[in-house]
Amino acid sequence: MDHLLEIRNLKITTLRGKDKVYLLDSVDLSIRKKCSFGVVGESGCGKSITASAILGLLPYPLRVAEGSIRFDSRDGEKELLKLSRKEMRQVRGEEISMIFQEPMTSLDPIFTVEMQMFEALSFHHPGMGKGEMREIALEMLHRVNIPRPEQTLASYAHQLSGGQLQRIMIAIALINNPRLLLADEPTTALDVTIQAQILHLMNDLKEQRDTSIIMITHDLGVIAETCEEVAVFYAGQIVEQAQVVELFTHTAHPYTKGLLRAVTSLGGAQRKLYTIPGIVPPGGQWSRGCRFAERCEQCMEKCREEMPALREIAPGHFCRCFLQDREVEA
Amino acid sequence: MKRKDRPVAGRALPGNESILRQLWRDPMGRAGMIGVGLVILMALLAPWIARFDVAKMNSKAKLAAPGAEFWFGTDHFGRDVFSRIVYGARVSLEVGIVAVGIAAGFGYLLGMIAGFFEGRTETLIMMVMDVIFAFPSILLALFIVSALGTSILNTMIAIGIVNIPVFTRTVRASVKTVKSTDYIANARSIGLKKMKILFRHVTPNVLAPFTVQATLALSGAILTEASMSFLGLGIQPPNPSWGSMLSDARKYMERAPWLVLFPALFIILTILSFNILGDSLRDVLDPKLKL
Amino acid sequence: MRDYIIRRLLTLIPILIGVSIAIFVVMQLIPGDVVSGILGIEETPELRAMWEAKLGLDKPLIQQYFSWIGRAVTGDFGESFRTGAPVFPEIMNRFAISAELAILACIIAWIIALPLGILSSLKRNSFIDRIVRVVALLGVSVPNFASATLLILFFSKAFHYYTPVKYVGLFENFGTNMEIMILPAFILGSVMAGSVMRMTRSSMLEVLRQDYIKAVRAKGSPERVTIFRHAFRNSSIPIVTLIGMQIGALMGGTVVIEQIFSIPGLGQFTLTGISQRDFPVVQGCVLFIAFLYVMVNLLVDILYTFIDPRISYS
Amino acid sequence: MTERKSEFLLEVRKLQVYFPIRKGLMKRVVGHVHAVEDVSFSVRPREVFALVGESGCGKSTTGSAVLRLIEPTGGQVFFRGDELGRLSEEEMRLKRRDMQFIFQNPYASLNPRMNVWKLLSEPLRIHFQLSPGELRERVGEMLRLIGMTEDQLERYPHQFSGGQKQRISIARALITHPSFVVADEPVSALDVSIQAQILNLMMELQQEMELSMVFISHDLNVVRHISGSVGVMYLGSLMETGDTEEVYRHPVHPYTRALLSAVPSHDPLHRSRHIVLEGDVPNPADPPGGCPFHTRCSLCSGRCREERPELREIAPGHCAACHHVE
Repeated sequence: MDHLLEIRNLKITTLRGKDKVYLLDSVDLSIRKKCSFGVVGESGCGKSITASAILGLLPYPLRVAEGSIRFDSRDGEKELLKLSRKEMRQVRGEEISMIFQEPMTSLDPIFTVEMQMFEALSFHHPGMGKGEMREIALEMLHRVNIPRPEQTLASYAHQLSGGQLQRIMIAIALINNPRLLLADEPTTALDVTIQAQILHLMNDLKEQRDTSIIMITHDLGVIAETCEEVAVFYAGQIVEQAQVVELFTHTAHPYTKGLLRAVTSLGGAQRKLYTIPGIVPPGGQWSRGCRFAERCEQCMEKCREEMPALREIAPGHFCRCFLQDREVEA
Repeated sequence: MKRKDRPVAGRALPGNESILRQLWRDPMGRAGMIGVGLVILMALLAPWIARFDVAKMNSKAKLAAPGAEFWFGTDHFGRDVFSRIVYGARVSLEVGIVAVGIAAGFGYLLGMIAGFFEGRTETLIMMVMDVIFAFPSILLALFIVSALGTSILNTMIAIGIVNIPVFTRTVRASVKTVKSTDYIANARSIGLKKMKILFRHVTPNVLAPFTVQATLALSGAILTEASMSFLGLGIQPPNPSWGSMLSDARKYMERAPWLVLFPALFIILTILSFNILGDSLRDVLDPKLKL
Repeated sequence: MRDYIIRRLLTLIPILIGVSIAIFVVMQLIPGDVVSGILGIEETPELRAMWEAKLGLDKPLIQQYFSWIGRAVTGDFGESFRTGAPVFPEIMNRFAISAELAILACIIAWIIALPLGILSSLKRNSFIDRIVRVVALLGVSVPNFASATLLILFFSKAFHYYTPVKYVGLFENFGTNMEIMILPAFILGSVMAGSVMRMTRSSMLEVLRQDYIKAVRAKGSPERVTIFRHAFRNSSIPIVTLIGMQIGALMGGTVVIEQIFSIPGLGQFTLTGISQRDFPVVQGCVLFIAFLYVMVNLLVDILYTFIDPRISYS
Repeated sequence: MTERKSEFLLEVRKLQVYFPIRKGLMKRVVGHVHAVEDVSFSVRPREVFALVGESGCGKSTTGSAVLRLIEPTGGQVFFRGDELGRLSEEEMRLKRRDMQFIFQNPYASLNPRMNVWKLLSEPLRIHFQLSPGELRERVGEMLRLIGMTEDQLERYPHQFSGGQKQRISIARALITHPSFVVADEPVSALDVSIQAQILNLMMELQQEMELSMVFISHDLNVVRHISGSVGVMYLGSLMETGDTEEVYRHPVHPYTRALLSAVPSHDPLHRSRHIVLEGDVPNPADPPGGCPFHTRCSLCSGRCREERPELREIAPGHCAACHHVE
């Protein structure tokens, strides 16, 4: 396998009343080894459920309706969607780990940090002794810059701050040296100065290890700071994908342009902020044409009728927009 | 986009869409409404439905089996069981409604006061509630009835008193929740007077859990009345009560099992209907509490 | 922790005083007169005065209250007007019987309710879930005296089986005692099981939505560990609260079942006291039951601290 | 009371808000959370003053205390020369016509059982005696200002999106034509693309209605865009105040510098060089002695641990509370 992870034609549905509603529609993603890959989009665009689907952790009533997720594990290639429960458990936490948006609620409140770190080890190394586990746990806490590891091990979640908890979550996620880390908005709930600490830490750890990262966020700034490659999600689809520098310098899709203009106009010279008009259409209420058509300033007749395909407009740069097709053809 | 007119988020709240219609849409809610509706109809139309005088004894037809004349058979005095069941529904509902009325009225008032004014008043009210709460409800009701004397009114009062604390607690808890919401702070920030905040903003938002509580308390009150009558300390003969009918029937169980079956069936179905209705009502009014 | 227990015990005092005053006041309202009840047609003014003095009824109410409460705190609840026997030892005997019934009922309720509640939360909206919900609804809706009467009818019609009428103690004959107790315990247990099942289901559903459950699964946790070690323990606080209230209600609240099955428990004792206007018995029983109820609540609050480290009453 | 003439509409002097911590057998007060500690600032007519800081720094409490939605423990607030702390509850209630509050979370701050008409007409009914016609007119005018139509009057809050709800709650605050508003994180509960729409609306309305505003936010970009002057808060205290552009271009306080450098840049070619602060914010129930920031400050010296720095003017209109700033 060339890639660490290959998602093909992934579709996720939910139930609204008795109707099946698509939340994610034919997503393809390929993650290279030792890469940090950003996924950016607004709430409800399908970025977080993609991560949950990779680990088989979609909450009820969400389901994978179609597609494949292939993963290059240590013992050969695996189709994650076809694994048995037991096989999936062996992948979780051992080869693919995840950290979450709310560190305050991601640790079980009634157990100590020590117990929860030991758990992560013992699920995958049943024979490991207490002494060895403790040594590894302390080492990991040290790596994530927890000031007093010994004391922290004996603490409960409510005794620690958000920043510390997110460090601990990272320590737990990396404790088995996974090949892939899914980071679902890991800094959204944190203050800026703490966000800076965590992003700094993640960049450091990435340098030291072979772990690939999928960074899911709504913040283009976080992408710019941490990622090499990025995919922009809108209404359950990828609308643009490229190397980070390429995306920021040769932005192609009107939605991505809008997002960038909205953030860069903040604090800029002009008084009036740039806004993308309208709101994100919720899942299942998509028109058959381009899903961004309603809000697009350059919307054409064709855009309302027909769905544009995701095409390569420059080497490694993909975009789902008819305007780009025209430029390529011309 | 045919869904465009649907609400963006959350369920419709009362005030803009009929609660009854929402209940009807839910199969469970529909079952509860039908059940409760039938019991109410039976109680209201008792004089027309009942075929015999409930107290009229008939020495020729003691312990008659169910048949064309006596649909549900007769008891050991020869009284028509069907007629007694029909009038029993009336007694059950009367006791239930008045008792819950007493409990809800006092509970609402006390809960509002305790929740809104806090401090010593609250401590005192809640202490009294704790005292009432410290007795098992059936025992307390029996105790009160034995002090006041057995009669329908005293049964109602006893069951009412027993149920006050539940309402006080529910109302107080929701007043406190509502009070800490941003929209109450908002009402204060636009300069609304305290009393107006209480009536205009707090009351409507407390009503939902209150209504749910009332429905569930109604089934509880009917149950308590039946239990008390079963023990002989509730509704006194010759008034028909499902509880005392069941209790009397035990002596003739072997010969006349219908005497046990029909009252038991009606008690169970009535309480079941109210519980189902209460559950569905909670789902509609207060989706957060959904089981 | 110790401070907390002391504080809670102190707050029990006003509640128990309130309870005792409430009992005393209600007792005064009871119509009918014990003395004429005892003497019947042989009543003469002299005899009456003698009995009133003997029972302490000639003193002012306040004094009657204080002499009663003063002795009650030392465990002396006076003597029964009817039998003349001291009330307190009899309460303890009866309590032992009621407690056995309550414990059996709890065990039956938990064996039914907890596994089914957990199962139904995990298989949400499945066929099993629907069945469990209907069963739970029936459990909370069928009055215990109705199910008791129906079951007795069923056993007699189908098997010609009747439960023993005369009560036999646990240590006299274990087999017969169990034969007497198991049906009433099952009936009490099934009513409790209904609400425990509902609570378990809703509480589990709430916890299963939490981030930390997803995080535990993301670590590769086996389902067994996720469900029992993490989800169930976290959802147990409301369940423990409910169970505590149920146990409190079982103390004396079993009166109907005790009556039907002729079990000489605390509830039956109270009921007989009420119908015979036996003041000391009723006062004693009701005060004792209220005391038990408050103690159970205290135990539940203390139990919280062992379940959840966030709750510390320091 | 003699009317004091002042160039400021609002003056806050040494505002303090402490929350008692109760513990033990008799619920004794064993300490206080120092939520707001000696905060002073002033707002000119038609000026937007921003309070910025991280969560728990006391910026929202300050906003609520200014309007006496939380009673301050100490200090004074002057509005048009009147000391608000001396007003009776009733006088304060009437004052609210002129000073309003916009809440952070439009999902929670609108009564779910009131429709738009009731929500918008309620403030008018409280403070004015208007005929039904006038009432309709004022509500209609406000609806147009926030870009909504009259056919939406009968709808309830849950039938609107987050952005629309925030428009309604802004309208509710501004319908009495106040001259002063506290806006507490008015856009942080909203999606990024909606935030800009609401900010534009607020800026338009601020200009049109000649509003003075205290704008509370944790988002440094938003604050830079909307405010004319700014106060940076940390652990209940103001660290630095001044003209917004001046503070952003030349931050002098070490905390302000760290805070500004922590904002991710939107240019992958120029990833920002963060000043990464060590550790966490201290517990406000047990604040460190001396300078509140000394536990995390790289410049910390002996004096910082001993003596609490006052907010001093270091350039015209630019103040900082730091011993190391000249």
